[in-house]
Amino acid sequence: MTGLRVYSWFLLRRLGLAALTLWGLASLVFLMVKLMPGDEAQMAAGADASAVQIEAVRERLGLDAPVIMQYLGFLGRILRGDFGTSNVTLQPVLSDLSVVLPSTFELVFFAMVINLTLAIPTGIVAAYRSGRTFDTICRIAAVTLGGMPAFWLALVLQYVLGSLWRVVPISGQASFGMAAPVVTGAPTLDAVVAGNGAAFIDALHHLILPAAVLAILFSTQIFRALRTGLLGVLKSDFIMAVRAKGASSSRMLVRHALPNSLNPVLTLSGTQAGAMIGSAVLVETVFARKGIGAYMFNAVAQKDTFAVLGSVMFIGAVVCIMNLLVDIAQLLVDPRIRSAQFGGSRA
Amino acid sequence: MLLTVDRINKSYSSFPNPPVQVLHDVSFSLAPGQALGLVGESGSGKSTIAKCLMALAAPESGSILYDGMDVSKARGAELLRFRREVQMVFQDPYGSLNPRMSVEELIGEGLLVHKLEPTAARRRERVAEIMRTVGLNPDDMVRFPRSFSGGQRQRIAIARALVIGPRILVCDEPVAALDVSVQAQVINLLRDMQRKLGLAIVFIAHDLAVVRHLCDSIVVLHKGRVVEAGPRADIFERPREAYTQALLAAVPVPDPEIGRARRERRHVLT
Amino acid sequence: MTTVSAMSGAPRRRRLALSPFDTAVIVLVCVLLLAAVFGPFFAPDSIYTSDIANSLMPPSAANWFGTDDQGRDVFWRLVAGARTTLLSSFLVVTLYSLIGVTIATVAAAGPRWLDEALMRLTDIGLALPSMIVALGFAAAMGPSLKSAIIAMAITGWPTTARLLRGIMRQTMESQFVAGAQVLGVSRWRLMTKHVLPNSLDVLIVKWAGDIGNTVLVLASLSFIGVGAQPPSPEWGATIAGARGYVSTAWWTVVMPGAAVAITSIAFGLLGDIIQVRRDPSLGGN
Amino acid sequence: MFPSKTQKPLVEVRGLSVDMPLAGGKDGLRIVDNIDFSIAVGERVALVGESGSGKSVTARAVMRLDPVARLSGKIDFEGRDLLTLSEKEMRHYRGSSIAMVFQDPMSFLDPLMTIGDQVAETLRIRGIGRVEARKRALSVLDELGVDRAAERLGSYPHEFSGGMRQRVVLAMALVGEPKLLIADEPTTALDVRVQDQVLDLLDDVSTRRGLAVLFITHDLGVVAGFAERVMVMYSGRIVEDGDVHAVFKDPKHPYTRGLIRAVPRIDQDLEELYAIPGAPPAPMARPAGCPFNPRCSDAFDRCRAELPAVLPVTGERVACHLHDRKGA
Repeated sequence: MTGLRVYSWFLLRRLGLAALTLWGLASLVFLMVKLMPGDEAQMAAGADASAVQIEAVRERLGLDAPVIMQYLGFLGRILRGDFGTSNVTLQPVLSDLSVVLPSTFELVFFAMVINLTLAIPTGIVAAYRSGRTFDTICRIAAVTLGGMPAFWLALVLQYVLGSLWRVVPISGQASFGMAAPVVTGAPTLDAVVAGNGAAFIDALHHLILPAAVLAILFSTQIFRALRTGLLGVLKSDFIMAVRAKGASSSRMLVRHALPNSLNPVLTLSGTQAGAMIGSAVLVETVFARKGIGAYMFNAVAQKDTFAVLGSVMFIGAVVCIMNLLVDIAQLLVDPRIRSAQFGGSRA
Repeated sequence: MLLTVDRINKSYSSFPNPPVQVLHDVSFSLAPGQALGLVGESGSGKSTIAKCLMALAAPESGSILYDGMDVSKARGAELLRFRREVQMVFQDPYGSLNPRMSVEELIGEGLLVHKLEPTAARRRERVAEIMRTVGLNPDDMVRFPRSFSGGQRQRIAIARALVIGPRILVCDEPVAALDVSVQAQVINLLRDMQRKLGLAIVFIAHDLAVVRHLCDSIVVLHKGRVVEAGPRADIFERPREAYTQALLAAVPVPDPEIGRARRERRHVLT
Repeated sequence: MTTVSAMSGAPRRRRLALSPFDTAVIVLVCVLLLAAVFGPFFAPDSIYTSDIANSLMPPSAANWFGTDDQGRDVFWRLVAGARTTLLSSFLVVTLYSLIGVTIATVAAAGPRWLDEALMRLTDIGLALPSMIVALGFAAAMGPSLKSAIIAMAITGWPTTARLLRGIMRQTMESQFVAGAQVLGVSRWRLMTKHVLPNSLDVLIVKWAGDIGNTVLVLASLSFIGVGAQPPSPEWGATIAGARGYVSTAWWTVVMPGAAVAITSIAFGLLGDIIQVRRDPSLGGN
Repeated sequence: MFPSKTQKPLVEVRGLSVDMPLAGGKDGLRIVDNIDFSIAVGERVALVGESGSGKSVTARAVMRLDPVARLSGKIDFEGRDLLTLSEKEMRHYRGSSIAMVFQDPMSFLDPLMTIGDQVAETLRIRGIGRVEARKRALSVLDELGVDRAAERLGSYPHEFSGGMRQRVVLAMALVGEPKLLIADEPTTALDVRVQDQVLDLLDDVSTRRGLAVLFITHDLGVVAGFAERVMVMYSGRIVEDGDVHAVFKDPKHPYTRGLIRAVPRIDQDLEELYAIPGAPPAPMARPAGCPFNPRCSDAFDRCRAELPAVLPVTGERVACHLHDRKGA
């Protein structure tokens, strides 16, 4: 069977690409380090380090060696999981992140759930009734919501829903005294682990607004991609063949048009997972939630550049893994992948 | 011989799939002023041959000699001479003309590229002249391809190829995309041009009937191999190979008696 | 031989009339552009000085959008900031479009290995969340508007490059390109006369949407603190500065945010209008 | 008046017009203009015309497949006017009473669904169980000569060759046991040998099942050995309709005559091929009078002023002033 060959080649290529992307990212971060104004050893050692300490750091980072050696050393440290050291907490960036990361994942996960449950049904209905009122409303809503700055939306909703109407908590991750003991770092998960229903509800209550704000922006993208994709597929010939069989509109849409337009949506949601971690920087700070975003925000504010760059490296790595997972999902969904990937060049 | 194709082989690889050989030792030749038909179904390799003939692709082995020059190795000035003397008309009249160029620019481009006419005024005269020759109204030269019908676009394409005075015209299924009622316009035009200009033509088609009215000799291709080659009369009246016979038998005839009889005969056989 | 005149054939594409909504969007974009160009000349000097006695005043006839914590007029600061925001966004989009077009053209015209290398580079760029990378660059170069612009320019090109290269490859597959090659046109003429003109119009659609998006990202970077720094009237920085006053003086936060949103939405809609005019089926009806 | 076999008509189309809405414009563009025709039970009819003549639009109109087309007139199918049915009632006819096969089999198959599921779908829609539907799909594929059909039910369209795909599309149409099959240029994208096989197959199936076929093509040569009756369409109107032998032997309309002469013959040597001058008019640029008059060598004044009516001429129907006693 050539099928297996093709599949394994596809996977190999994708794995290679992921590795390449990680390497590219590491190189970018190295470039960022080199772009920093001033003495790198001084920066790494912190503002009030003594001359001796600075020299020690210089020694440790190999900053006297030629740039190419520094680069290789940097790659080696990344491979060993050394993403740099924070000047503020004086901890390795990775261990700082491991504390706050579950909270961010929780936020992104819920945001993704809201994102897809919001965008996919509306996208389908809007495409099916394209040009009608529902479609027009959805399109205007998508453009309007998609054009709003997330952090501003967060501030305004926080003020209106939290301060004025008091529907949701203003900020934080749990009400005072309600939090379940920290096990994983993600409040909802911790509540589940502790078997504490009230804490779970409370954690969700704190989560809903930040997750929704994060989701809205992204779901406008999914909505548009799905609507455009569906409209394209609905115009295609085989849909007419399906109509000629006597299929109902719902069957046409769900059984035929939807599977054929899901691929770009899948790719997009993979990219979005990464971008969401990025946007968490904006949302977490506004809602005073723990997480990688808040960590980066503080690092920027305190000029803790190594913490920022370490976080950049880390988020990029997570995104690469996400993309790889999406690729594998695509492979499972589309039987044509081999013709799409490798066909074409035959005259 | 003006053009000699000698045992060319070509395969396409699309890793990780195993490479597919599309041409196997294909040979034929073309004399000055001759019209040669290359006939084959899809997958016969005829488009690949056209690409190799036009030096858009190189065969892996074997050679294509034009007027003493090895086509696939030609570079620089030599290639430019080849490009001026060997021209092509494509299948799709809707895709073969740049939609953003006027008819004058399209037809005049060859004159410009080969520096045959230095002034714009002279180029315009030459464009008008060739437009009249192929049956187009020179007043239309300011228009863009989208306002022409399929048959007229094919005339533009022929004018574009002929304006620089080539010796060989390679036609890749030039009427396959046209309506039956206008197909003959293009075939007749090609035939007129061949006679008037002493042009050699390589006419690539999947339909033997179309070829019959234009070509003196015919090469039948099947799965990348030359199955049978010979003068028109031999191929049509005395086909030797079973494949050629099958191809001939499958061409529809616009006569209900013959068509019905043929179908019934086959029913009896099977 | 008879002379045939071009009588029939495909009709010219009908021009779609502008709907009132479309007109409103275009007028809005023009107003924003006018504000960006001429606004700073009309803005009073007081918006650059502090007048604590007059701080956090609600909207009134004198101060349409109220005043901020320094007693500066919010409306005129927004008008003054329009130039910073729009000029920066235009600059960013122009810069990365140039990079994108160059990379796409080289990839499409160049040999196979170069194409492969450039596209893998683009894949890397596409895989990484551009805001995070821009944040990293801006933070490393030292937080400033200039850093943010440079960072966005070097992270924004991959989508343009990927899109354009795909379309150029498609264009290069078309018969008229083979026709030009057969005619013996030079590589340069092939790309500039045949391939690029038939590929570029997709960028016109993308351009307006990109401006809208860049306005957002720029404001976000400034809000985090790696873009424009206070007391710049740049909108993101203004919001960051006014964050603490949401509950006491909502206008200091709502107004600049609305400015960002309206600008981004207006350009987004402009992009939609252009796109629907190119392919009416996307608009429905 | 309507030459067909003596059997009762299966479909009777009366005064059918199709208008396509134009982007931005209020009034639509008339693609098909007031045509009449009928097809008897088990009859094989060819509808011949060039691109833009409205033949495919006519075919789609009979099944009401184009959601934006505006249809007027009457389409009687076994005594019911299809144009008065609700969309839901119409769905009942599609696939089970009237089925359709299309020009390019690849683009008319859902690339993400297996062949077996696609063929069985017509039955599944009508509530037939999975196992039964699969069984019947298999038997139709077998009947149409898809070898190793049982193994290939789970294959996807891209794994089939062109000729096999056309068989799959045909199976999709036949599995619902329709009474009328509309074939919209089913052989145009195929090589001559495959085209011949598909025609044999259609010939076979329609004889065996008593299936009426409306075969749409731009090439008169293709249908000569297949159809019993030929209808020639030009610029949205039927200009000639008659028995296949009569039409080929003695074409009444100058356009039909031109079309027959323009087919390149494999069995004759000709010095000069016949070509109809000019090109078919676009629907928005139809000339006044008979739409064929600018290309017609027999045209006279009346042709340039007055649209010829469809009139009976020796057992045929012809729309040409040459055959109108008043005008000749």
